[in-house]
Amino acid sequence: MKLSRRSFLGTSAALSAASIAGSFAGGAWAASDTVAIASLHDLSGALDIYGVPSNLCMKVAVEEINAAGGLLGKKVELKVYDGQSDINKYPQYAQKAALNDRVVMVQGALSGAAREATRPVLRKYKIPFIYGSFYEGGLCEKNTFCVNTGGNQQVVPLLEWSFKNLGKKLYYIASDYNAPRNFGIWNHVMAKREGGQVLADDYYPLDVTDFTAAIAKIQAAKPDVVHSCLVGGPAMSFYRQWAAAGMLKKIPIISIVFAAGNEHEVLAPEETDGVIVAYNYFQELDTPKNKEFLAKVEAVAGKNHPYINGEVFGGYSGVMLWAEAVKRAGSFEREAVLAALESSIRWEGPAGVMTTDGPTHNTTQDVHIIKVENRVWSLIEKKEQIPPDTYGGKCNVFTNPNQTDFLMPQI
Amino acid sequence: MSGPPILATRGLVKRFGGVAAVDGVDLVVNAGEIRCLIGPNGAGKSTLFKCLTHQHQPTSGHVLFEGRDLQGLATHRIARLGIAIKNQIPSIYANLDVRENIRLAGLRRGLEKRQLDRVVELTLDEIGFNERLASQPAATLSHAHRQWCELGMLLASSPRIALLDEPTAGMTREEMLKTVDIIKRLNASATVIVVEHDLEFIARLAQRVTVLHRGKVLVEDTMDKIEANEIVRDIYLGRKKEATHAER
Amino acid sequence: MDSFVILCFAVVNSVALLALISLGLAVIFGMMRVINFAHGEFIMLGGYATVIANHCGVNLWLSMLVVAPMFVALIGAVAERLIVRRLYGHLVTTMLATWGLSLFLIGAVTAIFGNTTMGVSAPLGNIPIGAYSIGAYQLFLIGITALLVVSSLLALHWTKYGLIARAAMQNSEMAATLGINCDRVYAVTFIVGAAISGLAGALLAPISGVLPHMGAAYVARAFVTVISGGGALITGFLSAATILGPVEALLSYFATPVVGQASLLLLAVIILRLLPTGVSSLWTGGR
Amino acid sequence: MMRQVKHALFPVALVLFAALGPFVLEPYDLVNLSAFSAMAIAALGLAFVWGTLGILNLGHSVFFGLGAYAYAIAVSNLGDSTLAVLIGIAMPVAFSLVLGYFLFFSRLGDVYLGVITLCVTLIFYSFMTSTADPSFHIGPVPLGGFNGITAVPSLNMPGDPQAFLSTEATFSICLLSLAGAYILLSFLRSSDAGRIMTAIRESELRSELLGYDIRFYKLVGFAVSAAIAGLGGALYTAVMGYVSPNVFDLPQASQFVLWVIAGGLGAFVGPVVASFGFQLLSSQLGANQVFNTELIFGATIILFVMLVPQGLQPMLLGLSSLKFPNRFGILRRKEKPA
Repeated sequence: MKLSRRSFLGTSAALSAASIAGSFAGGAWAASDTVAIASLHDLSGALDIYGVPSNLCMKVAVEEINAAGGLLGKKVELKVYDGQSDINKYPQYAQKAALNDRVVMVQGALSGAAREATRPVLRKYKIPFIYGSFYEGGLCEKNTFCVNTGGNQQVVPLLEWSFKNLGKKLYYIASDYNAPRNFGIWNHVMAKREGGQVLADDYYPLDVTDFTAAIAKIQAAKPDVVHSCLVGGPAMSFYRQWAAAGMLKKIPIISIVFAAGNEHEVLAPEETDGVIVAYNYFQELDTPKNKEFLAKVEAVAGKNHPYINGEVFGGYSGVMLWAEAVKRAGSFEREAVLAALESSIRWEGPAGVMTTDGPTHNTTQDVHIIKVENRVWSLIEKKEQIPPDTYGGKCNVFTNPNQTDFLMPQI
Repeated sequence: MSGPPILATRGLVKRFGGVAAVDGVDLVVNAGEIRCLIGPNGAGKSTLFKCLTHQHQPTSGHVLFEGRDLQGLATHRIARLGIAIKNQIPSIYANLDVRENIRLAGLRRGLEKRQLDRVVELTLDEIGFNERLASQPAATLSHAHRQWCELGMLLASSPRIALLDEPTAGMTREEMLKTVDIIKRLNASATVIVVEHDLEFIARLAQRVTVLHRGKVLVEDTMDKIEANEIVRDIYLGRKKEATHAER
Repeated sequence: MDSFVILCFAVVNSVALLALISLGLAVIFGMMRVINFAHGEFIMLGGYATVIANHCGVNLWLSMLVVAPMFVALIGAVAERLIVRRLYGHLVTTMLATWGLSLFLIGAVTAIFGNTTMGVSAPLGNIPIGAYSIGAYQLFLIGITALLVVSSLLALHWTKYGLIARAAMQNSEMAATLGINCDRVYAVTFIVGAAISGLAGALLAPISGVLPHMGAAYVARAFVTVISGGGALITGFLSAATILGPVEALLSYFATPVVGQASLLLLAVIILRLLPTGVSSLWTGGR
Repeated sequence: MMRQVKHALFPVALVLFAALGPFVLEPYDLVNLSAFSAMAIAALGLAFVWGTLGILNLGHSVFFGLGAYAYAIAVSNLGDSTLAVLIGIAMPVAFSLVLGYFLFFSRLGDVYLGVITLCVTLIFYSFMTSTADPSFHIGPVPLGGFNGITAVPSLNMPGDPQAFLSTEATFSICLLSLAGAYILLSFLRSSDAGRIMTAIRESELRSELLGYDIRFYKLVGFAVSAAIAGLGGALYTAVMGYVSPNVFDLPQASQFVLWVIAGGLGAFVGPVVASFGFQLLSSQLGANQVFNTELIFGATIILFVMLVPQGLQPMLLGLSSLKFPNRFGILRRKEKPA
């Protein structure tokens, strides 16, 4: 094979690829009367419980936009990919969306691992990435915009409330992976700030189903409140075994992930009643905007549509915020859309007012502290317009435009 | 004869649980011999062979090869010293063709490719396999041909000692005679110890015969003397002869 | 004192759970040398059968103890007939085919019921022990697991079917010459194994999340327990569960759960290295 | 002679594809096929150790995963990708020698050996998922727990870490590596050592009685398969730009086994084709939602195993030479119950 050094080298080739990609993108939507965005979700496999409703929310948003005449005179087309709960699929499909479908925006990749695998690919091909799941916070990257809550927006209000109302001694039990460990640091931040005490940080592998010893440990520690960040199907065993041991009525459980996997439906009411969580959105939210939204969901997915929780709501708000930005920019170009998102896009949706935050590339929004009773959530307290954490000024894409690594909260 | 015998055992014992299959065998075999081991079923012949090659670890006692104690050596190490064995149950590479089987046996000798090829063809000739048989998978061979294939493998590996456990079992007389020929060729360069029941076979081959009984050496002598030995007749030959009569 | 009792309970509980999730697999592997990768999905189907029967108004105990095992036995019969029977003697091929079956069952359940199903909660209330309290249902679970194991042992050693099954397992050719229909024995064994897995799933339904993918959490663990148990059918895996369970439970309690889980696997590796045909080779003298 | 020509056909096709692919394929397909090739390389390692040497290694993914992690850590620390790929090969080899010593120097039955390796890969999975804490790092690179290591640099010019190779060049390298692995293993298989390995698969006892140290050959074969898997893992990480603990998990381990069986045990071309086929299928299923992906994929596996039990390559060869009596192949016979 005789490839000259020049053609073999990436620096030049990457440049050309980027320019090609750019011209593709431009060409693709400039000429046709549709513009494509991609939905990258687990529609099968163990994580479809998050992926399917989030994808549905994106669909609802796209239909709403198209029903109102589309964007800049073009219909929005939703390219759907099934990540199959296999992280290897994410970079593949992100690439396909960028190179083959020439989409102008990608949303999804909800799990942390999927997000981390997808982010670099989209950065490389210069396709804006809207991240719709709540997460640990600290992601301040030029090419990514986070529209759901970051760590401080959930943990801070929930723990403020719980230290005040439930007691100062907190026991943290969580699944053993990145986000729960990061949330765990927020616990300590809050304990320090509010004079509370974190009795233990227990991390369990994702496939543990026997929590007998875990429950014994909690009983021995006698906390005022248990903060659970257990995620996934196997971890549902914890709540059942907790209730079976008669603990549900003795020590209250707070959580920022409970219900994201429809735990409150899979589990019986006598196992979940009284669990308290904090989300930007919940389906029972009693506002006119939410009634409208739910009607649209029903129109798309029928009356028995999956429960829309705070996790998957990002599928809707992400597309809507992006659409607002496109309107303001008057263009689908990456630079223009990102610039518009950075210029504080204000959008009033089912969960109240959401405003994109320029420097952090995160979103200021309301957070609701809610409680479940007989599989139905009711509002306890609403915390209005919580801004994303700035991580001491380090979370700033204006001053650190090349920042891609995560920022960690400091205790 | 100067120097130590090529193979000797001293007080060799092999127990399985409480049963001693080999119970203190002292055996001396000189270089160049063809030695026959006989004995009724359960006398410990096959077990003795397996102890010699460490397919079974002896419970106690020693195996000496040219005066060297084999204790602690792995089976393949013993094979490398030049002790080759054909077990009672044929063990060949069933899915490989005969030529490949023989080649694999010769390969260990570290010959040049051309020399090895010559050894393989020579061996095929010695066991009387034509081209068609040589290129057949070993699994498709008849019973006798399988035995010969395995003997061919022993030939090709050029051993110092060949241990043969019932090489003619299940053969017709003609096949047995051919086997005798092959073993004679083997004996040209190797000492042969063979376990057999067939008297004619033994008479044609063996200079000395060792009789094993209940894991011990009962007697060791020439075939004529053994045949005349009353005790041996009682425990083994007599019964065997009756049996052969009865079969006819 | 009460903490000691609780710790003992946790240990016994982990042994019982390990035994419960492995028994069905042990029967199938021990008798037929078939590694059933769809074992986890049989458990899942047992859970689903219980939950759905219960929602249709069937009494919970009836759904758990009768409906679920029967339903999964039916699925097992179909799977045996269509897949496993055609692949006997081919260990790896069977393993792959049952892996395919496991994905297929997950897909089918998701397609039919979606990924969210309302569960049933644990009956029987709880029992206080000093500063602690434990679920009475978990005690019931330990009891019924012991009952299951004992009755399997008895069935295997004291009934005519057990004798036939053991004969077929020891030497199928010889059993065939004795007039035993080995195909039929294998079929019955597979169905019984499936029914036990289904029962395990049913019993677990009130204390675990009944979801299409719930099987994945059990299969590797059951697999490791059964293989490190070795050749002896019931006693083998039982002893493996008795060794592995406490190690995991205690290390999870005193160290971290990750250490506990890793130690379970590491211990299985060491057991197999020292006793290449499993724990039961200690008293059966190898296979 | 004909045989040699036939053997050369496949690598020649791969080399041609490596040369022409960049001119005819879309960039997306190039990236995708690069990743598929990396996986296929790893599958070849298993095809060799299982098909030639008879070692049923259910945890082959451990070597793939070690190669993937070794590359990710090395390239992020050193910058130069050539050295990192070599480290990605060396790490699994070193581990395979330790593990192999542990396994082959005791008399383990094949299922039990398979289960031990499977346990080992699951231990790695458990360990790697629990490294989310930033205190787990090698040099400046955090192991990253469940999320893995991201933004791993792709291949660059030897000695010039800033000169990243283009998608086209990476594609060519991956396919050439696949051809290289194929040629290397084919040569090894037909060499004297390879014949002895085949002999060991056929009969361990006979080989031992002929004076071959079966433990040594198994160890060597195991290490070779680990090296090939490591190369696959390193290239995969280089192409995808990230590595996560999933490289060690049960589905990954099962996939390698599936590809080798589907391609034909004892064959090399078959497993490569099967690996491309199944990866393409799974990728297509995700891109076009026809029905539940798992249902279709599961049904495909069942049908494949039932209808083509002896594997793709032996079946096609059998069809072409119309040897119907022998259709169920010699290789099927090898697989015996535990």
